[in-house]
Amino acid sequence: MNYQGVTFPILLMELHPFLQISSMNTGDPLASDPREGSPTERTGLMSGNQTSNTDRPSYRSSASDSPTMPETSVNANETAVVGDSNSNRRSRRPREERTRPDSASASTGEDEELMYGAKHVIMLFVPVTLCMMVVVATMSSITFYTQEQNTYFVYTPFQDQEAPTGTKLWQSFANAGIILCAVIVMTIVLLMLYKYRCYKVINGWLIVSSVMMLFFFSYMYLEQVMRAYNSPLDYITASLIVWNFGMGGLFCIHWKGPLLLQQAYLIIISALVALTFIRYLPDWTVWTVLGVMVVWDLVAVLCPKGPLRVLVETAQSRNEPIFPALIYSSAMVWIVTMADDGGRSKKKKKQETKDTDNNADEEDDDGGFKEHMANGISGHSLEDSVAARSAFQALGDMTQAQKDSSVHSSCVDPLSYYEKSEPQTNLAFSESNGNIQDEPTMQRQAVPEGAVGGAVAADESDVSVRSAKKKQKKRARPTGEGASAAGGEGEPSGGEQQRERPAVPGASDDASEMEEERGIKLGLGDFIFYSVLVGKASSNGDWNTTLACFVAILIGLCCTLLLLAMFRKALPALPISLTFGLVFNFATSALVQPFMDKLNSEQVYI
Amino acid sequence: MTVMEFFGCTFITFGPPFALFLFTIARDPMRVIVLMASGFFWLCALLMSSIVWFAMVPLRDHLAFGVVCSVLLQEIFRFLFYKILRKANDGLLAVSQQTTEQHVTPKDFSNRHIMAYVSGLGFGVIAGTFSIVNVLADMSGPGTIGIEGDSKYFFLTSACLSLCIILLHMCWGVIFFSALDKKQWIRVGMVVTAHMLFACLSLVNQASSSDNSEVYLGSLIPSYLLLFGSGVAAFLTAGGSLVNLKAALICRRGRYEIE
Amino acid sequence: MQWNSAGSGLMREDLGIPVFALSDESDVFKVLHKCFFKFNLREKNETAREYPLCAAELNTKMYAAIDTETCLRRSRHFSFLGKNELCDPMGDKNNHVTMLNIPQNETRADDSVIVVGARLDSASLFTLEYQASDTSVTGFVSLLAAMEALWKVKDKIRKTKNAKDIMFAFFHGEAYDYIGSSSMVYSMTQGTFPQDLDHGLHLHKIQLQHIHQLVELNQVGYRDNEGSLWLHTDPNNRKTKLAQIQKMIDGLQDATQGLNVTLQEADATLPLPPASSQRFLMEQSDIPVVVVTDHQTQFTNKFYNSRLDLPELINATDYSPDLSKADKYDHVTKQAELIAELSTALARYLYQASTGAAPDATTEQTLTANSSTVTHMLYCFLVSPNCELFKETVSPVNAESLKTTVLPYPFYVGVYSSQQTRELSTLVYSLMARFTGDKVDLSESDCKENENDKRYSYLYVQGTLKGKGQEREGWCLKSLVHKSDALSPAFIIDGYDWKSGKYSTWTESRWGGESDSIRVRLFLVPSKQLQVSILVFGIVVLVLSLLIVYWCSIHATHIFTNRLTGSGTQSTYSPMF
Amino acid sequence: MDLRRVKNAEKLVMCRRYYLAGFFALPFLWIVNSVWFFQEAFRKPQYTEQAEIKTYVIRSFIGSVIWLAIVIVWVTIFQLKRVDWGSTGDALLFSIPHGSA
Repeated sequence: MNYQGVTFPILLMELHPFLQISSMNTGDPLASDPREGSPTERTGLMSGNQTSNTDRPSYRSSASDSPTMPETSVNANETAVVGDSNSNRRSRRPREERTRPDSASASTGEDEELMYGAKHVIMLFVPVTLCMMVVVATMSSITFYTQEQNTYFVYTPFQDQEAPTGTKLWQSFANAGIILCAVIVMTIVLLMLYKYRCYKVINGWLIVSSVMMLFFFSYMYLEQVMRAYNSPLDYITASLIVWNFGMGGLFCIHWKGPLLLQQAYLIIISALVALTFIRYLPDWTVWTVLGVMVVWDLVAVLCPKGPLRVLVETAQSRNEPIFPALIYSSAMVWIVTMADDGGRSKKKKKQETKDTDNNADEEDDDGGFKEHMANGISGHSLEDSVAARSAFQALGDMTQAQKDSSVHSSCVDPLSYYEKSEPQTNLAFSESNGNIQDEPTMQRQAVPEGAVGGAVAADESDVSVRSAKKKQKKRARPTGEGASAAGGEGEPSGGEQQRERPAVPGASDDASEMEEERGIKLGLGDFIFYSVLVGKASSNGDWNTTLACFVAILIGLCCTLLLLAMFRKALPALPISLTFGLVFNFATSALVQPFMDKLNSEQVYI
Repeated sequence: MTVMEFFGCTFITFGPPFALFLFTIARDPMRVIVLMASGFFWLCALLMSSIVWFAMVPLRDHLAFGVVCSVLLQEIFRFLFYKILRKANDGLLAVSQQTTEQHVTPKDFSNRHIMAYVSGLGFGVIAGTFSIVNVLADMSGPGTIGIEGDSKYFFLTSACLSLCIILLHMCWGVIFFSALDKKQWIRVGMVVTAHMLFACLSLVNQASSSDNSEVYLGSLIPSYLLLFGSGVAAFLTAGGSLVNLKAALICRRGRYEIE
Repeated sequence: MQWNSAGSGLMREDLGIPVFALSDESDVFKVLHKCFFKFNLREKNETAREYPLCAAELNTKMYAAIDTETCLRRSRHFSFLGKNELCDPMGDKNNHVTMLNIPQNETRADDSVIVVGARLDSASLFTLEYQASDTSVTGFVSLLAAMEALWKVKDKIRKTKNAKDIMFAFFHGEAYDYIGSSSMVYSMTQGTFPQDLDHGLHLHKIQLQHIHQLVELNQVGYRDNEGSLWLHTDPNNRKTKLAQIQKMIDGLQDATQGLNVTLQEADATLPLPPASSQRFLMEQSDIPVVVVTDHQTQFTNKFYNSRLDLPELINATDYSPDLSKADKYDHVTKQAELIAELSTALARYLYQASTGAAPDATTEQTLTANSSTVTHMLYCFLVSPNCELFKETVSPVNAESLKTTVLPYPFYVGVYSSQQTRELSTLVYSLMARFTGDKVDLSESDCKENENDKRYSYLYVQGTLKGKGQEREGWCLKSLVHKSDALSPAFIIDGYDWKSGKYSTWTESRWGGESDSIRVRLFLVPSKQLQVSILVFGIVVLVLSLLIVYWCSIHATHIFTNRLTGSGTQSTYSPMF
Repeated sequence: MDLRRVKNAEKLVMCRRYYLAGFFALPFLWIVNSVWFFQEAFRKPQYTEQAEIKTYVIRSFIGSVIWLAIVIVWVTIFQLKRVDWGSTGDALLFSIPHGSA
């Protein structure tokens, strides 16, 4: 997959928009669109980062003592940024060329973002395309997902097939409204949970839900495929397949696994969720839901009282990293870890590496943290990200459970599972992206992410970006960091730590850069909704429509990235793409299709 | 149509573009994006033209009208795309000057032909796909077309013409853009005329039936002649020449390679 | 003894390919003129037409496989998306009516019930392509006619001291190994016949020992040249019950006096022809049985259980060409007359057998089957169900569907459903109610079964037209007519040994859903070489383009060497790279 | 994650876990393990944990091969024999074939 194929050193400047995107689209706990968690998580990152240098052993105390740290430190960097960055790049170039002849050099300004953005756009294109392909292929080959059915989500109470258009319309809107309400409710629940730190609960649900999803979805899907191709499979083999698939997923997503496999799993999962949406949402509702999502995305992200912002503010008012409380943000723990590692001797790390893996579940108490801080980095990021992911999923699951427990009749139950599993998946994705990256990346991301989190307050974001940039440049010079920039503190230590690592010496930096390259995040929510749109478009059997939607969505994605590159302001990723997609879907099927059909049948070319 | 026919036609239509994509575009993200974007512009053009066609209720059955409209619209959008591309281009040219080292992205922007070619191909691919994909999809099954009196060469011609238009768009892209760069309005006109010519030629196909498949030759041969012409023109525009070609042919492979 | 030598047993063949019958002429035209004549028909000297040739794709997706046992077992297979049924047992409803209404608290003496039976259904190769003029219709129509005639004198019979009860039974699903009769016999042995009730006032159980004799009407449409019918008996049965059987035969033959119908006793050595009675005898061999058919040895009907068993062939539609629809309906056909005569004879015999005394002159007059009713029934069952008789006899609920029906209702038993009854059975039921029931003055809503007297069934039918208008009177018919399940015991007895072959185990497979529905597609098949050449051409194009483009992308720097913008190395100026 | 970023001890832990987990009827993990750590085991310059990793990789490779063989054999047998097995065959069916034995 393209993901790790491209090996260019990356500058935070480019990373930034994507991060914003991801942050804007990887948090929403319910509507299968984790638009909510990550940004806040990253805010957490930021503050965690800023505060980390002051106090190693406990992030909380550290958080508490320097509320004004960010501004000061950032400004400090700001001045230093420009000249520094250039020189720094020069110093780095030779190495880059050695390792990668075709590697790009960097330069300042928007253009640079455009250029490097290109690579990242492609790196998003590929998985999105694959996800869409999976969905469309399934839609066109397995009738189960296209045929009329009468079982739907409990969210969509209105669904009589042969109602007059008017009725259908308001009903679909009602359904969409309900779903939206559910989304909002979840958001609030998320806030509540965050306020009263019930991490244990979260964790528990987490694992359960993700397990359920990995196994149940694959089971259902396998059954559909087998039925579609009318091939007799025996239970033994089937269960073996499902069991292996599920466990593989757990290992890769929640623990450690080959990047490629992780990505494959995430894509498959999001495709399955998308398919579930298509299958179990009434025809019209799908479209309205997509429309509503666009609006919601805009509101949640841009409106000054949008939930994201509220979360951020509460966190800041509480003057602590926002997400550690709520989600076990892998990134957050990293900060601590990094800071910590920066301070500690490698030996210490070595000792504790052994037990890194088993304290994945005890992050909720600060004790757990201390241990982690002491631990080896790479291991940590992962397991914490496990925790984090878990936290998210649990969240989705739990609240879902509360919501639905009363509602389901036994027959509907599986569906309720579906619902539950959506938020989890998405979250899983966003998190696991965290997982995909390794610590320096995260470290570096931390700041812009923070920016993202705070992006609602525009100026701050820009500032912190610069600081981030600076940090990255500084990697070459391990010393004296602590004094100069609080934000920068964790970073060089990360750098050192890499260099000190006994891994192949040459590789370490490339590696770190590769990691950066992978640092791009796109919420599973986007994958899902894009795929839903395309899949739905393909369900009427017209490939032109499908194609049009596909192109439109990708272009929309490009535009979003472009905009992000231009004004460094948090932007939602769904609106443009989905609007394009919807417009082109209806326009094509209504206007273009008759025209094209006539042309095709007459073999007239234009 | 039968499986063999299906794959045959698919290869015919998408073989060359695939090769082009594989060797000249896939490796550079910027080109891929430009390809996408140009495809998007073509879609917009198509949307416009079909709106026009739809609005003109009395003329709906006379395809000629719709065809002419859409050809013009396509060229207009090609022009718009050119404008936009150049805007981005100038911005990026500045960047690429700074960089002394070997790098793909700025290079692309410095060389207008590449983007011209890519966007042309983008137009072509999407146009070709739109014109063939449903034909391929609808006719899946054990049989072939013709029971309603259509020619048995329907698919073959469809595939060939789709390929033709893909390549034509590619050439036109190159010619068109460079013509605009150099403000050679005649060549711009030529492109438009060529496009119009091709479209009108394909109108001939309507007369085809099982009895007279020869009609197809009436549109195929000229179309490919046109393609040849445009190809040569584009080749020369892009700075190719017979001499170079010879040189390339005789030179031992790999001798001149930069990378 | 092979009864149906004309029969080819095609229906039991596994052809391995779907076979469609095109009854719609436009379809036939399409196949012939759009496809066959145009592309496939060979001239005499021509060896073969060259491609493209016309081909057809027949699509009938059936879910069941192997055998009933397997498909039922698999139907129970659970999956997340619920069970997926593969096949359903065949069956429908039997109809029966008794002359006397003996409640369960009174006694019903042994050998006190005369059973008169006929089959309702026939089998045929194609869905909705059923004609059963002789196979079953003649039989049950004459039985219905006899019933009507007999019920005219029901009071006489009912008043007669210890007159034998007479039960008219119509068996459904007989074409598939006697589903109806076997299930009736089974329920008799189980003591759940005629009504499976154990509380409230209901009819006294009828069990096998109650049966005094059994007269069955089989095909009676094709009489031989002297128009005689044959009375078949079972050799084993003769051994035990010779006297009674002889009595029955004589009675029947006497009853035909003065009527244009002759009943001859078939060769005593002959086995009993295929008939529902077989099931009764199988269970209890000492029931005297006589089967009335139109053949002594071979079936005279060459189209037994065939879609070609057409009314024309039994003179059931011998209309003069200029008849209007209404006239056709009223025109008394030859077959109708013959059947009426038979029914009269049967009615008289039954009267005599029940009361023990021959009917007096007046009764004999009343005991005459109405030939116009017979012809109406024949018309309605064989020509068009959309006829006055049915309109009068259906309940308002079914009136709508009746209006839209053009073809005769199928004589195929179909799959069993506890709720629904197929048209044929329903119509026979309501005809029976009409012939045997008495109109009570109840509104449609009140016309329902009485809670504390379950003996009677109530049926509300449209009734005759009021005067000239479209308004119909609407009758509430109170009668002793009852339905009973015609479902093979094999599906009732749990742990039934499917291999035993005791009962019918026919099931019908489920058919493809919307995704793979029943359809025929006509299309052309291109010649192999055309296909191959296209494929090869495609591959060549692909490979060539790959090579060329690759070559170009390598040499691009030298093929394209213009200098547009001045910076960088040569390679930056190729559009190809 | 990227192995190049992982300390050798870490690698060993991971490799071992994958290997051990494979015993719970998880041949897939073995396959992953053998592919994923192949480089580490055979292509990388010597380091202390390598030997152990190597053994794990080899074992999990063998294990996955064995599993694969078992599965293939079983599936073949089942597909050929299930009709003869009758009710047991059907009981084992995960998806009921329509219209075919």
